[in-house]
Amino acid sequence: MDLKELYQEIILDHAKNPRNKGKCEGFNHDAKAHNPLCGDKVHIYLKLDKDKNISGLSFEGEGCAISLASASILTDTLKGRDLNFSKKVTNDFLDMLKNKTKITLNSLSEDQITTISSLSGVQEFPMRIKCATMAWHTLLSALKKKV
Amino acid sequence: MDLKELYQEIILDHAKNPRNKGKCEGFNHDAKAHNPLCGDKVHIYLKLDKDKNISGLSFEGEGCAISLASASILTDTLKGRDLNFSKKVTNDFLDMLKNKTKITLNSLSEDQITTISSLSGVQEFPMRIKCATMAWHTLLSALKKKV
Amino acid sequence: MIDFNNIKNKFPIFKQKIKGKPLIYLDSANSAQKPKIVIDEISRFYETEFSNVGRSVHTLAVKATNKFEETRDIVKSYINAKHREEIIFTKGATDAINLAATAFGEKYINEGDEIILTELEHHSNYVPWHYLRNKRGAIIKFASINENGEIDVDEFKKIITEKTKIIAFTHISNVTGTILPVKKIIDLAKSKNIPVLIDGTQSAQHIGLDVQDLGCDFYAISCHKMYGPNGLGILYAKKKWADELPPYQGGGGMISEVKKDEITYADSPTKFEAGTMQTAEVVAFAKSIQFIQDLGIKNIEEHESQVLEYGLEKLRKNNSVNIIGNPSKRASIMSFTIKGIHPHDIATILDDDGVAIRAGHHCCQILHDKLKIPASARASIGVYNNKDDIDVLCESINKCKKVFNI
Amino acid sequence: MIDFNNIKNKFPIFKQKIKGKPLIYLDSANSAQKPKIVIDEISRFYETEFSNVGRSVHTLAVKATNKFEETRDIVKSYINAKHREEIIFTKGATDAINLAATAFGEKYINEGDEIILTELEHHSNYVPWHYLRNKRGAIIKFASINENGEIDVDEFKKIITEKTKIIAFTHISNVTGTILPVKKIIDLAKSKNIPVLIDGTQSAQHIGLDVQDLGCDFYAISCHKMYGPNGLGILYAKKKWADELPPYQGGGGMISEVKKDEITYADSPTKFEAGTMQTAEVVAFAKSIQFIQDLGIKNIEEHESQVLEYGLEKLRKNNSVNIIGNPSKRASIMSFTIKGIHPHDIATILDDDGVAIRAGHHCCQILHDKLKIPASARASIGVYNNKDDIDVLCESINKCKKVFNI
Ligand SMILES: Cc1ncc(COP(=O)(O)O)c(C=O)c1O
Ligand SMILES: Cc1ncc(COP(=O)(O)O)c(C=O)c1O
Repeated sequence: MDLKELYQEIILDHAKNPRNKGKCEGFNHDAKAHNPLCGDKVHIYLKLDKDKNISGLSFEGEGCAISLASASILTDTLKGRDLNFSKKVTNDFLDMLKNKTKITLNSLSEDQITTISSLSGVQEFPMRIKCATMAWHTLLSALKKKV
Repeated sequence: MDLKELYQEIILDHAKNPRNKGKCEGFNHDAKAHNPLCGDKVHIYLKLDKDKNISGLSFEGEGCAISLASASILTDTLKGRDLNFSKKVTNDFLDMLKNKTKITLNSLSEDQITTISSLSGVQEFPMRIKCATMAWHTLLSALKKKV
Repeated sequence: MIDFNNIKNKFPIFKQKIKGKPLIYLDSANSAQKPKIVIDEISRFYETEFSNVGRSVHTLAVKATNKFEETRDIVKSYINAKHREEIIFTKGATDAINLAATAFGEKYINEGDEIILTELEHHSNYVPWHYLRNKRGAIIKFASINENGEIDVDEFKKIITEKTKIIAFTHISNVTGTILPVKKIIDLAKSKNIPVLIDGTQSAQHIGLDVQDLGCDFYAISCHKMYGPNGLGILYAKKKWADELPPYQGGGGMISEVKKDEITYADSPTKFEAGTMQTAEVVAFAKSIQFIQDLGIKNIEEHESQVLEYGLEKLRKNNSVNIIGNPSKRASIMSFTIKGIHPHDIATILDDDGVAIRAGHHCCQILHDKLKIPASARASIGVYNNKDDIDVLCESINKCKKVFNI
Repeated sequence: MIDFNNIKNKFPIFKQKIKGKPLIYLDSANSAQKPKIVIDEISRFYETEFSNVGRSVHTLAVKATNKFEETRDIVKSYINAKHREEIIFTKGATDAINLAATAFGEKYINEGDEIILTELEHHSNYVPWHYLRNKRGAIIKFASINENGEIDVDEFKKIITEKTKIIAFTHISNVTGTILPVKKIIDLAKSKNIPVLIDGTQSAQHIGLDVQDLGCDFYAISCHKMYGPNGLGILYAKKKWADELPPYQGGGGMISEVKKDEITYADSPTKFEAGTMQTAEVVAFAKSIQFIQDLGIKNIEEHESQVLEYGLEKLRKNNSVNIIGNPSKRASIMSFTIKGIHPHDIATILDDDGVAIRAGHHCCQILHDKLKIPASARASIGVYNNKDDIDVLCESINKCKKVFNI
């Protein structure tokens, strides 16, 4: 397994210039998580509209490139999408890392699929899987947790 | 090492018919000990006269053949002897089991030396040394402990 | 059918001669011998995969952590626990019971609360509760044995009250071999909402285990008696308790966040596994379970019962021998006394024939007090024992009588 | 002169290739690799001498017990303790500190009493004291580090009061490698009659020890960091404390007499060693000490210092690398950060070159908070490391920068 698969350009780009950092305006759900072993932290903020649309989605956090990129990609991919679809993508993402499946959702653009899939390199680095999945698990918690 | 050296006739005789069992009349010193691993117990009673003579010496206790025989032989050997001599015999006895030395005190009869030395077989059974020495250690404690 | 006659070959220790004679090891209730696959796994692990677990991200750490956590899954399946978080690795059964008693006691035992034990308990399942009696003003009650060394479920009925906070008892007695009516006692306790801790130290290696079927709240296991490495035990704690109980030892790995004024803790099992663990031992323990599974625990049970029955029958025929307890359900253990010969002397004389048994009160002083004997001799049967071993034992017992002219 | 270049041959793990490359193990502060003589001793013991210790009287039990107690004597000599009863075997340093803190706290810590720690402490030397804060209303004070990561004895002077009941601190920091002015701190504490516990987890394998000369009251050691088996630690407790402290865990072996209403305990060390011990580990640990003594602890100290100095110098030359702490006295540990690359990523990239380091807060969150960094990368040096290893480390650090386009 090559390091280059893990630290792809897309990932480094998201890690260095994370999208959607900060608290999104008018957020009404949030959740945070933290990995005591490495000190990674993430806090997800989201605005769920009445029509079950995630109109706002952002994060705060610190951590390794994988965890930052993962949070950034998550917000970038799901902002503006509806609740059920977002849950489906999240589960598919977690599945990708757990069972090495591929992400193939029709309603994601090819670009978006490439971006999310860039994190599949983590499959081969078992100690890093938590870094990649933390933001996504936290999103699921946030969806259950109204402010 | 032969079992017969350990369980010599003299020892079995003392174990089955222990001498000086019970509380000796007018005892003014005593001490007890117990081995939590095997449950052996011994309680030494002694009467120390003003002239430093051990005029009374007896024991109560329960335990294996070695520990009973040892207590019985102790009382039989030292009853009526003076304090310093008794301490010397005790130390020689403990030395015999620890350093495999021989008991050769002039003022013990040949018979007495044979009797005490019958316990030297225990040297070869390290887990049983405590059984043989407990009464003697307890005697030393008793000498320090007035009733 | 498994051939139990060749099993000694799997245990290197039996290549030893003791005083020139074959080793007849009848002290497995104390600690079992280890099969070659377990010993070799310890070496293999240290030689090729060793690293501390759960902390670093390098290759060895990943291998070690995976192997370590794999054993947790194997244990979970083996005892049929529902969640892997219910499996806590400890230093031994003693450590497991101390953990459970201390953590449970801290949260749930207050002055005047009652703890029920039995007269059969090993000191490991009494002293930790005694601490709660001293520190928290709890009361300890002992369910009594009958003349056969059994404990009827009615004994528990008699002493359970509104104040009973926990019942802790041994699955199999390490002196009489009595198999307790575990399920009935648990059902009774459940009907009154009282949690149950089972000391499974003498059972896990002899009979099949299913903690969900039993329904117990805690189950303590001693790995070194399951043909596994020493220095390792397991506490099964039902998820509810694993979640609710406060941590026990404090240290690295068991925390969530540490500040100068406050500390929060990780979830189970991490919460209960402070400090560097016995990595090699845990990894090798997977092989102990494999060893047991390859033989089949049912086959082991049957084999050991046959050897036990054979032994009991032979001993009963010996008039000088008094067998301790006569329970209708018994596993693997025969304790006895011989009139006129102290157990300590028996053990020494047997050892001269290569027969290893234990003499003493076997950490059950309360039971020995009740039986009015200071000590007993115990022959305990493991998977490697057979009827020939029993024959040597019985011959050697006759020799004791000769040495003592009885 | 000892040839440290051939030492890797004594450790089977170095036959491993990691991702096709030689293993460069720089994670010894986490857990050290084991020399062949230690691994082989575990097997040898299980194969030829194994039995539970201190309980039975048969031949194997005698052999095992003697070997076990021999190791106690060897440890006693090695650290120059005065009495063998001062050497208590535990599951690890964490267990050792928990034992000391719990037993000491129970008897001597009351509401409002003060415990002094330092900002350098590992969670294992903080959480057990935090328990006393919670349970007994004690107060914890932290001696502060200066900008070099050192702690001056004056820091202790500032915070000692009439209420100070114990001072507990690490001999060598597991993050900065700082060697604390142990003797000065102990002298200060002694002048005020305050007992001292030293967390010697990072020191025993690097520098010579003499507990009588130090004059400490407690000293905790982690055997697995001394090239010994995992699951084993040692608490040195000065005789006065070994005698006075109440027992910690309750169970078999540690009692004197057990009745239904009362229990009395054995003397130290038995009092503190409840349940079946890690027999094989203790026996094999004698070989770890032999391994260290054959090399000579002075030679080890010198060799490791040279490798450390070489490493520090090389890292200092690398502008992107920030070394944590700059203590004038340092042993075996270099923690660092690289601007723009998280330690976790560093560890993963280094691993690709076979270089095993640790990333995280190393169980020192308080220190990392103080330094305002969430984590660091740590390379720690063992007896088997050499300057070539440092060269590979430094090349690999440069590769990190390449991967991250820095
Ligand atoms: C019934 C019983 N409980 C508890 C224990 C303690 O187990 P361990 O020594 O593994 O801590 C033992 C074994 O000595 C035992 O037989
Ligand atoms: C300074 C320090 N103290 C305590 C510990 C805990 O030691 P152990 O994991 O052996 O319990 C460690 C190691 O992790 C350490 O580095």
